[in-house]
Amino acid sequence: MVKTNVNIGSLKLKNPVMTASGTFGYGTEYSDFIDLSKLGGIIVKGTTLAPREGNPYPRMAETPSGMLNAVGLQNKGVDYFVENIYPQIKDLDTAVVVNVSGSTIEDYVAVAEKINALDKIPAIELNISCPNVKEGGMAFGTSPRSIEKVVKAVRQAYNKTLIVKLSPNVTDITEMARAAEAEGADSLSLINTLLGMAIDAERRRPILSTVTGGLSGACVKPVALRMVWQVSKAVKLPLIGLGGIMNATDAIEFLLAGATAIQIGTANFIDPQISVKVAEGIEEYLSRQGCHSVQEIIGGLVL
Amino acid sequence: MVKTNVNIGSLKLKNPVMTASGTFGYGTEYSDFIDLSKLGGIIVKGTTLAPREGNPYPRMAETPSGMLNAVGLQNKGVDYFVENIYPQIKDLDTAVVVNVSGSTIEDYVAVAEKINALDKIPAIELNISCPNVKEGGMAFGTSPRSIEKVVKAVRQAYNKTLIVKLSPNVTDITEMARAAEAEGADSLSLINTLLGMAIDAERRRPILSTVTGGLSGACVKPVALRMVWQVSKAVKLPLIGLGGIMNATDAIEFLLAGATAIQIGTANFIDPQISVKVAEGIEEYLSRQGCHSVQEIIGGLVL
Amino acid sequence: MKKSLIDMSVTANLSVNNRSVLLKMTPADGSVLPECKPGQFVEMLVEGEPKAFLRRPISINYVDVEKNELWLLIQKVGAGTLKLAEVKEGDIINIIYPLGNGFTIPNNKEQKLLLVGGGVGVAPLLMLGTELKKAGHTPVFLLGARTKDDLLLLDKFKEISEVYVTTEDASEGEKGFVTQHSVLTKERFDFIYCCGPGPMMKAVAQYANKVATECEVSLENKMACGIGACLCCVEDTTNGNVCVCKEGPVFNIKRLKW
Amino acid sequence: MKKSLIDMSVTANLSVNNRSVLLKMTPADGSVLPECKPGQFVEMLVEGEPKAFLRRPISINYVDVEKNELWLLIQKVGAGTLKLAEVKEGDIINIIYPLGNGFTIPNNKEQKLLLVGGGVGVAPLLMLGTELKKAGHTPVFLLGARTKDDLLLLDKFKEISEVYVTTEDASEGEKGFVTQHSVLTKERFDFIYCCGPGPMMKAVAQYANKVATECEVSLENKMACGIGACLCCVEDTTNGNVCVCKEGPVFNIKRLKW
Repeated sequence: MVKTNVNIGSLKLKNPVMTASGTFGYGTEYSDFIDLSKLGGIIVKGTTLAPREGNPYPRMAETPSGMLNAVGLQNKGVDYFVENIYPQIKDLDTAVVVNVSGSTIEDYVAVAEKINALDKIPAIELNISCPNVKEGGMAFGTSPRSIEKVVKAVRQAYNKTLIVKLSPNVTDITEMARAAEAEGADSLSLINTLLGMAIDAERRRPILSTVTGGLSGACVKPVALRMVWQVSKAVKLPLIGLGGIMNATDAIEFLLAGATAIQIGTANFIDPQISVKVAEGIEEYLSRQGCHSVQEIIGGLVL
Repeated sequence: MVKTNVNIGSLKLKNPVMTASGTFGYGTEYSDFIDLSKLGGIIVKGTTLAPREGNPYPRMAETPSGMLNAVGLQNKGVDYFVENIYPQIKDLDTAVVVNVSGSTIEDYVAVAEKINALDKIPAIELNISCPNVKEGGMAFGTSPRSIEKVVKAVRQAYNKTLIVKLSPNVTDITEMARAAEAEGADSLSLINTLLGMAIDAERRRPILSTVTGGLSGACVKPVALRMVWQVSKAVKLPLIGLGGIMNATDAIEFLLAGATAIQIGTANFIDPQISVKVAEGIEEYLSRQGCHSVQEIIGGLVL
Repeated sequence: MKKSLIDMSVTANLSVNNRSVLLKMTPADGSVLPECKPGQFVEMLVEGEPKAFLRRPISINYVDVEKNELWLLIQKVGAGTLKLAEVKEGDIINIIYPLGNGFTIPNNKEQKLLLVGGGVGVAPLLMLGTELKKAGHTPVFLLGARTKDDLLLLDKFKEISEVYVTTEDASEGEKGFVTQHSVLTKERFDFIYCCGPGPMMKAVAQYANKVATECEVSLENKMACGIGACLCCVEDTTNGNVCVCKEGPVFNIKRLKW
Repeated sequence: MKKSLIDMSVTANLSVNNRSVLLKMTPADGSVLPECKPGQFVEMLVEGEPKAFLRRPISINYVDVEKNELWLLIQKVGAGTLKLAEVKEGDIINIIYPLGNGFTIPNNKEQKLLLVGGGVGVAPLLMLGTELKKAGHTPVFLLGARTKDDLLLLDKFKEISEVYVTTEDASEGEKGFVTQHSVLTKERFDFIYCCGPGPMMKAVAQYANKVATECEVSLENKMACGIGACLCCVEDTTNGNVCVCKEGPVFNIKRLKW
């Protein structure tokens, strides 16, 4: 019997597989396909202080081994979440983490405070890396100074596990990681989407209403793996790796590179059962390799 | 009859299709497959002051819709180029551009001076963005200050068309573009490879000898297109777009986004005739769309 | 209605015209097809096509309950559908279904119902017409296409009920667009269902609004997940942006901002 | 030798064992195959397999000049070769060939030549043995595999000349690795050719060095372009890093730093 449980700060996961914010709704969208209790955790949709309509259609473009999205944090706001969504998901037998998004530090703090009051939410993921909103989001995540400010403010308002989600659209991601670590983040998740663009050559127009959008899917895995590896050498925090994980082998690569847990994002759209399949696949790998615990492969890359 | 010629500063190309440095040898490797005179230009292999052995094997990993390489500027040095390669390629009926690489400003300048003396080389591409060498390369290309220094120095030593090749591994590529423009670059080519990594999960080892390498191929196109579009709005210089161009439609997307010419890189490995097919495909598109000249679509994205 | 991820075994791939095929398939595990409503769709996995990263949403054309067969009408519009149209009898295709809401079946059997389809948009109308007839209605079809050859499954529609036709080149039925067909000036309908290209649906919605007829249209916004998770396929409605895959694809035009 | 990019029409796909097939193909345009040397290879385009972005380098197994057929022995080791092994008679495969240098054919017909192959590495030795015999030599084969079932094309090798065999499980020939075969202690060879897994080739090279025999090995470094442009497949030789695709794949072991 292989031990698959991992800890992200004080957040305990039964296995390293989580689902990425914005790709898994509130979990309930997937309950027809999988037993949610087989997941380490679920990161629910990006939640902001006020409701948001998001960006206009079209919001999606298919790209080689990936896709661009420009959803722009469409959500009904934190109060709606607390009143209407939380009661539906609070008793799920898996760690339910809320992705907290915003445009100002005050927004982030206000949302974090409201989520802090929810007993069954053991952690938040601070989204300072959304490329699809005009204000805030990625702007916060591309400078160490602004990361310090927002993490410091949210840290004061939130006393459970604080995960900071990093943007890959930076020159040196280790600088950003260190800034978040210095201000008290418990964990870092990386990477958010790469900023990209798609054009319809025949119509001579951008495909997305916002012109640019966030690139995800198998295509970004090499960049994501590299950043996880770099950050794992730069900070002591447990990392949650994501970016192009399509199967168990991909997930194991992230664990070897230094991630303590991983998130499945875009792959959920192609196979709604993939998250559970990845959890099973990791266990099979560990058995095959004679490991007694997933801990043995975390950061286990042999140079 | 559609006009396909474009100018990059004083460099005249018969059509916008060039081949990217490091993917096309010295052109002669492809002469069995295509008529090189049908190309706008060829950017030959990265050339350094002293000969370089490059990185150890393995240097390549296949990734979803792309590949990582870690060649590390293997070349026989500029003197060998001048004496042995130049005589073989100087009379090719296409623009032959030399990619100039280095570890120090003095190196770049020394190579640029030697190439400046070659009558039949109308331009150089300054490679300040190679991710695969320990010193120099990408380090120069990720800070506006160092870009200014190296471009300024080379500009003084080189009086023909100076193209600066930008790294995508930066937070804000427009800053880098403006720095190169300010110091007298005639053109910018973008993007070089994205820094990535690949792992062999079964062996728990990195696939590349250098652990990280440069990602290229179809997978990077959305990022490359976005950067070309951003830079086209930030500077007045003619741009040369590259990154994941696999066919004529891809090339046209770069032209629409604001590139005056494009480079075919990794696609040469899959189809050694692709560069000429892309040139033909652009012409077909222009005819079909009722254009008289390729100029009509450069930067022609309709927002 | 529980959604399933299931392997289907292709029982037939019938050429409809040179750009379309009709695929028939049955659950590979021998299970009985779930209840599907007309207007619902499936998300088909495309294997072996590097250009198709995501699934392809395809309308349910018909459910043959007796043979336990699902019919999907595939028009070859890109690399993904081209690949799907190549499958052979016995091949396995993975699908997610049934997705979306489906068309409304009215209670009042006296209502005059018009089913308007254009191009491959006729697909869901075959099942809708069949179900309406089964429910005691007398649906009438109005189908439009560029040419006679582009009128898909015309014979099957004629088996169900009366069919009016327009073609742009007059090669079949009246010349012009569906909204120009004379039946619209001669008769008044109580409910119009429409599926087809965007401009056609907008023209039909405009007509329906003008004559104050109830009207449902089936939208084809580009989507990724098909189950309301990614929020990519949104339509701007009177309730704001809603997922076409979940709250649609069928919308009463009163909800749309057309 | 001019390299070509050409569409080949598959004339046969023969199962060799459950992990390998022998593909026979001829130029789709009816042109005559170019002269190919034993040890050269082709770069095969893999279509319809999202996991294979690059071409796959495959040794030339044999050229049937009479039938104008190229033979390629494909072992299914990954997504790309798995897909290639699925092709059917009449399918078109795009290849680039002939690539690389090839083995040396000695002038002295008195020399005793040993051709050592392991696993799918036996592929180029079929053509090499045939050509050596044609040139008046008497090549001897020493072929190793894990089990009898992994000995590929054994009958064809026996048609050419004497064949010594080792298997790790003793299911055919002597038990053990090729370098443990008794023929090596009984006989001395003047030239050894070797193609197989890395460790095997290194062991053979070590043996050749020990007994001071000329030895050529065919390397299988991972490559992208196959034509000396990308510089990915380099081997560290006495002349520094050189492209296996261009200066190899066949190297005299004196050039290698093994």
